[in-house]
Amino acid sequence: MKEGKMIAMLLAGGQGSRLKLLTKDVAKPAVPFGGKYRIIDFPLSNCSNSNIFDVGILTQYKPYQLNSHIGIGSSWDLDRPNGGVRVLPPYTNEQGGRWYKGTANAIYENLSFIDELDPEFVLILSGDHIYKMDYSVMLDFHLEKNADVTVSVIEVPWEETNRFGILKIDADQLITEFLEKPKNATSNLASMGIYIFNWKSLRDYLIADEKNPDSENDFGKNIIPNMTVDGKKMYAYKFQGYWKDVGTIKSYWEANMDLLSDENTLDLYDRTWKIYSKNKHLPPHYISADAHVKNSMINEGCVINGTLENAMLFNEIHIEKNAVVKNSVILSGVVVEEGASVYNAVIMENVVVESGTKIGSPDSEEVYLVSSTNIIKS
Amino acid sequence: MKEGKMIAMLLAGGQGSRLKLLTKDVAKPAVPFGGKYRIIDFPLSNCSNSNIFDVGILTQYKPYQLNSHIGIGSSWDLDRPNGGVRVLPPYTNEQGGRWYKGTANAIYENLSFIDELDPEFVLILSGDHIYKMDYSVMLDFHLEKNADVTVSVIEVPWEETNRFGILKIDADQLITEFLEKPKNATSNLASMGIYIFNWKSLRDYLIADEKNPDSENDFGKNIIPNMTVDGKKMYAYKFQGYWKDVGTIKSYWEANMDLLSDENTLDLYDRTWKIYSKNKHLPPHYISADAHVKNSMINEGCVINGTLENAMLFNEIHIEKNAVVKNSVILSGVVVEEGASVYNAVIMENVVVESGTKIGSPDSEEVYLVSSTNIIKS
Amino acid sequence: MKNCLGIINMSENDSTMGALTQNRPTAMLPIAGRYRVIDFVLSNMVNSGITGIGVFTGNKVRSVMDHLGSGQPWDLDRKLNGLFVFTPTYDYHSIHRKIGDLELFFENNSFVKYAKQDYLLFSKSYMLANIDYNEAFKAFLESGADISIVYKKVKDKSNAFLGCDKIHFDDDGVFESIGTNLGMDIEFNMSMEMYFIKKSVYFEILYDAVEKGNANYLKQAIFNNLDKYKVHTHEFKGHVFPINTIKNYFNANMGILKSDIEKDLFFSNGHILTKVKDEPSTYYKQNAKVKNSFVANGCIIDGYVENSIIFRGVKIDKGCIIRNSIVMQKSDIQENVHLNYVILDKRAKVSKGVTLIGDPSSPYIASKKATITREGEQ
Amino acid sequence: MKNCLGIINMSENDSTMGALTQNRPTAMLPIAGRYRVIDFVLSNMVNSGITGIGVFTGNKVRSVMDHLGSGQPWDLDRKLNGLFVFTPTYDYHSIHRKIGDLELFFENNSFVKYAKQDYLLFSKSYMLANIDYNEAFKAFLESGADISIVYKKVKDKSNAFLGCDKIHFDDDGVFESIGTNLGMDIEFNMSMEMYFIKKSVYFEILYDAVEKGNANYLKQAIFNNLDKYKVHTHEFKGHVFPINTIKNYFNANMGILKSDIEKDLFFSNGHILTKVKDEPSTYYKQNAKVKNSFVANGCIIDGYVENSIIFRGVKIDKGCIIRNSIVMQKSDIQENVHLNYVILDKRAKVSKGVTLIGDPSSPYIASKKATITREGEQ
Repeated sequence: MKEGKMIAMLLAGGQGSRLKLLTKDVAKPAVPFGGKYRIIDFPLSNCSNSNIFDVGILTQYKPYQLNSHIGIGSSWDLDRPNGGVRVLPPYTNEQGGRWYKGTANAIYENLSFIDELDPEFVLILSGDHIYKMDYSVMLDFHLEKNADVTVSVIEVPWEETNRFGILKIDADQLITEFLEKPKNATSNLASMGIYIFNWKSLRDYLIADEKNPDSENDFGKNIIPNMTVDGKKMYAYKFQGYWKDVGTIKSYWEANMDLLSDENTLDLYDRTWKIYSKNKHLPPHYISADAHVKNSMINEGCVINGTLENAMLFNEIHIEKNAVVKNSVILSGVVVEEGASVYNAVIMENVVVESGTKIGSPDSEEVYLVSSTNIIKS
Repeated sequence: MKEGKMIAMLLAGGQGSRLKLLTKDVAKPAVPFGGKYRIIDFPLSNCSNSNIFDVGILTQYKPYQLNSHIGIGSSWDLDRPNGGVRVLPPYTNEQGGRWYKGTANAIYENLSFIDELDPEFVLILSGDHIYKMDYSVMLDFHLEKNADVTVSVIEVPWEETNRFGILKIDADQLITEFLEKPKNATSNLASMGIYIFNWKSLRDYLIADEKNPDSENDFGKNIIPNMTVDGKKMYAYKFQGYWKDVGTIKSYWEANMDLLSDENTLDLYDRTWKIYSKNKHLPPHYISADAHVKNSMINEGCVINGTLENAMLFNEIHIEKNAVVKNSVILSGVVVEEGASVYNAVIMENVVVESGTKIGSPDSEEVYLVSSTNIIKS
Repeated sequence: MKNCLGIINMSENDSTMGALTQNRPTAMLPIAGRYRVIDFVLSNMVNSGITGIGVFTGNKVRSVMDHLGSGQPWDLDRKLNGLFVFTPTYDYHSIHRKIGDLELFFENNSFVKYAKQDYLLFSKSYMLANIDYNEAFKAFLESGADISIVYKKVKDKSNAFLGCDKIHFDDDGVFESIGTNLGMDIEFNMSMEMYFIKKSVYFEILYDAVEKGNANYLKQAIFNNLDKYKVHTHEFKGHVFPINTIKNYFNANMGILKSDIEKDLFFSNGHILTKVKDEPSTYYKQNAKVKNSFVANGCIIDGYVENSIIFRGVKIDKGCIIRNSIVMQKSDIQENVHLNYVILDKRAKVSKGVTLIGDPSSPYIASKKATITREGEQ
Repeated sequence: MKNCLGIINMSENDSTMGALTQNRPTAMLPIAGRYRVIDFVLSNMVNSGITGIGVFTGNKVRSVMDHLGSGQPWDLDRKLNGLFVFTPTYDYHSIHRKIGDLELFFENNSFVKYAKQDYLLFSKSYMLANIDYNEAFKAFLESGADISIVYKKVKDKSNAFLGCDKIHFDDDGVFESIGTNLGMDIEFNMSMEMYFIKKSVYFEILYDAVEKGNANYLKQAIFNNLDKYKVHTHEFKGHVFPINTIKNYFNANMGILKSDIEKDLFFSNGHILTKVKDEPSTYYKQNAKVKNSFVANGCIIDGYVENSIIFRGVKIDKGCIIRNSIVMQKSDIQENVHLNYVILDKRAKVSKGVTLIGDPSSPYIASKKATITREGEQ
């Protein structure tokens, strides 16, 4: 009855080990970002705003905070009585427990989940990227091209092509070649790890792939190349807009600082495409007569008595008198005591930066990651 | 602020292998019961009716149908924005994946979940039993006795004492002895596997138990005996009412038939203690002019043209003309074709009992479990 | 259907419905064992993929609010789109009774204005049917018309559809005019009072009517303007029951006892959704004898029931003979009661030994919560 | 507090609130940057463990329905207990304006009658405070009294609390009488219009008043009967702000800028809960300069702000000077606007260069959705 249904499967199992302490207790999709979000809020909000209300989240690594963040999905309007958001960890059967072996295997292990939802299309997403995208427009493109697979791509700087899966396309946007992290790329269109598959066809490939003991059970490495070999019609959908993979501490810090820049293209204030997150029921923040606040973002429950410049503050942060925070990201619950100064840093949750402490320097480009036990230079 | 908070941890990992085909695809707590329920609906409804709105469900074996049944918990009013029902499967961390080793270990692995909810009391439940119980009354007893642990107990027939954990108590209901499946019992008070612990104290025991490599990490075998040794104050709360562990096909069939008996004490029609379940949005059932229906329960979406006596029908079942169903449990989607007869049987989901087939006999006491491929005598 | 906003208009003529609509609008009348009249049109819209629905109520607001709540049973409890209920406002400074629904639509025109959808589907609730709007919507879009009216070819020998809207076509089968059925023809084209309208055309009609002051009802305003616009019509071929008189209400319920009509109404284009009440299955006791009846869950039946519709939670004691009757939810029928051609409204109680007999053309109606006792008894 | 039903009575005198309550009751007035007045009493009840709450509205119903919805933000969206909203009904056959709230309580007395709770907590919404009712309830139960009144000892030099209820004690400190404050004493005991009543006593008072016809308001009925019952009083020691005049509303907002009051109001007995709006953090741009202000999320601020309360989603352009003002949600303040002692209601728009200056005793009020442009400009 309903128009060709699309469900989303969101791969949120990544450990993100290059983010170091930030992912010590949480999976990468649960890493806080942009003053009040976690990274996974972006793809989840995109789904909700694109009218996709069936979302499976494949977790594996330290899912506890992620589970607690997602809850029943009400923040993203994904708390539907049927369908809605569903967290899908690995499970046991008669043969014992099995962990997900790769991205494709994670989907394979949940065949029965998808079959019950009975979709025509499956959208594969990653929980690692920050961007705003209307997946229904990508589906329109997929339908228009009558494609077997559509891969969302973005132009990356030529010097970074060796970090990505690169695609070559013809004039009709049909994909002609697939190169994993090429040294001398002849295209700068990078795969964003976002795929639309026709479910019936993907289902067959997943079953075949699972039977192949040599496969790494990965979309980029196995499924897509196999489909290419079979001559399936694969199209590239060109995405334009802000897109960032925050793979390292430095790029994490940069992505946060991007939001404070005049040239920022990730508009969080657009009411037609809100990014949703779990709400904390905190009062507004308070800025005292002693404070100086400039070019900064501040979330609820903060009390500011010191100086902020180019600062991204999460919630319930206290900046005491004569404390200085510049070019920094301050996670929830941090206290920067009187006279302390923080430059070019990411301060982790609930850290107390004691009176007189100096972190970083206005003259250095280095970025510091500060936990209650450690300071890591990046 | 709120009165001493109690949360529930529901152990729903059991495979229930003696239930044979009934648990081929689902864990025992997900086995259908009583015309429209699954077994786990009983403890979940008890929680909701007892005003316990924080429930962790520990799953392990084939959780898919269980997850899909529980959804976001809305059926039991457990879809709370904070707390509410949360399914807790095993997870991975830096050391790789770990399956729950025992009942106590399952709770241990979720220490951080419980700590975040910060309860004063933890109620341990099993997802395997059918009963109605107000846990808040048991908590009142626990508080009144100032107990460290309260164990819910029920009188069982003396000849069955060797199947249960048996407790001896003094006049004040203090537990004096604990015997696991004793041969010559001197008490017939059996543990129902329902415990109230003071969380702080349980927490310490779980941590100690985890460190002991020889422990089976089980409440009945390790935690409770260790507490006994330490002289903790353990009380027995005597439960009166219907309570059934449906461990075998025969007892499963009997428990369903119990509901059709005049002496039935499990009142499903009590509006002050409703048993909730997932709703299917089906129309009422239809009984035609050709039907004969006596002493039976029928759920929504059924169409009855044949004869029913002492029959427990789930939903969307078609009983055709001149078909006879007696002393049987018919699960959802079954068709009993014209002229077929079914006696003393449990017919599994979506089985078609073809025209002319005879299952069981009015003269035999044997119970048959019928799937689309198999008939098992019990 | 994403591009179509649903609008359900409850301004229906209740005056021919007697005691049944004393405290509720026709839309809220219980029907078919477990539904309310409005469930059909609401479910039709939702099942057709409409995600934004506005309900414009009359003055009897409370039962509407109780039933619809946040829209959760219809999956309309959403952040974007979902269910919006508009109730009349009262200006106590210049109190006067407003006639018609036009003012309510005008007051709330920003709801329609700011909706993203370009098309509107207006529907009354009283035409009971299971209809897939996709087909009609597609035909409307392809026709390029401004307005489309859904109609049904009916044969009305008994003048049951007096007062319904009647559509006339010219010799080429093109829409010519719409008027009121006075019963001149046995066969005629009955408007189902479901209109698709282009949003821009809707505003032209609404503003024109308000400025000219020549209409009190939206329908009137549309009819006044039909000659200005291109009007398309769409024939619906399923079963339709207008619930506009007590007799039609009675016949609609009885009609459901025919299995082809039941299938058509409940299954043809998706399930009918309604508020969940968590009732157990219905229990037929030793003396039960039920023929050609539609029985909802939660009943306990020990008497004789024939050609009847039994709602949820009804109790029928032994010795009762219930024929050709509609018994609404939670009614309590005690021993040896005889009913024939009776409508018992919700929670009615009929004491031992009472006999009530109505006529098919004019059933006996016991109002909500009535207690009927044999004269001289308590 | 499970044994206590909460009842919030919105029948408040709005006549002294001017344009602020033209289309909303006082209970729905935005306050403190992101709340509505009613959020405080609702959150207090919920935080104290009350799970069943009835809200009795006045005639301005729509904003109440919009804000409260199904009660989800307060975790009151429940199957048992939860939130119930009662609106006045209108009988159009004998239309007359009803005076007072007594009839509304009487009409809906079955809500109270069938509730399981034995005690009632009646509260108006206009007394802003963060109060733990457990303490007061416990004292009431221990006192054995029939009624308990919560009061606050106030010093009122400026006659701000004229018209509030004033409690008198006899020389032994026992409750003697209650009357209306005309400002005779600077120090007096102000009733907070929060009453605990035994359910049975409530019905005695209600029925007595209806039969005698000597009261239009529930409060009147209670006062008429105080001499018949044992009355207990409980002193509340936290901060209280009655929101009954524009000046008091203004002062309450400004009071929050004092950090001890802010802590007391927002944190002392649990968080204040309100409807979630999914706003990003507030962005302070290059030219922002903010002093002693309380700022909610979703704002973009590039001007000077001092001693002000800024609600959600407000835009303040560069060159603006905002002092001693309350700016409600989504207001848009363009370049070079000067405001001093101004209240901008929701979505007000102040065009470039406008200067508005009110007085602390009588602030300038711009009504909801007002657009203020310099004369002669567009």
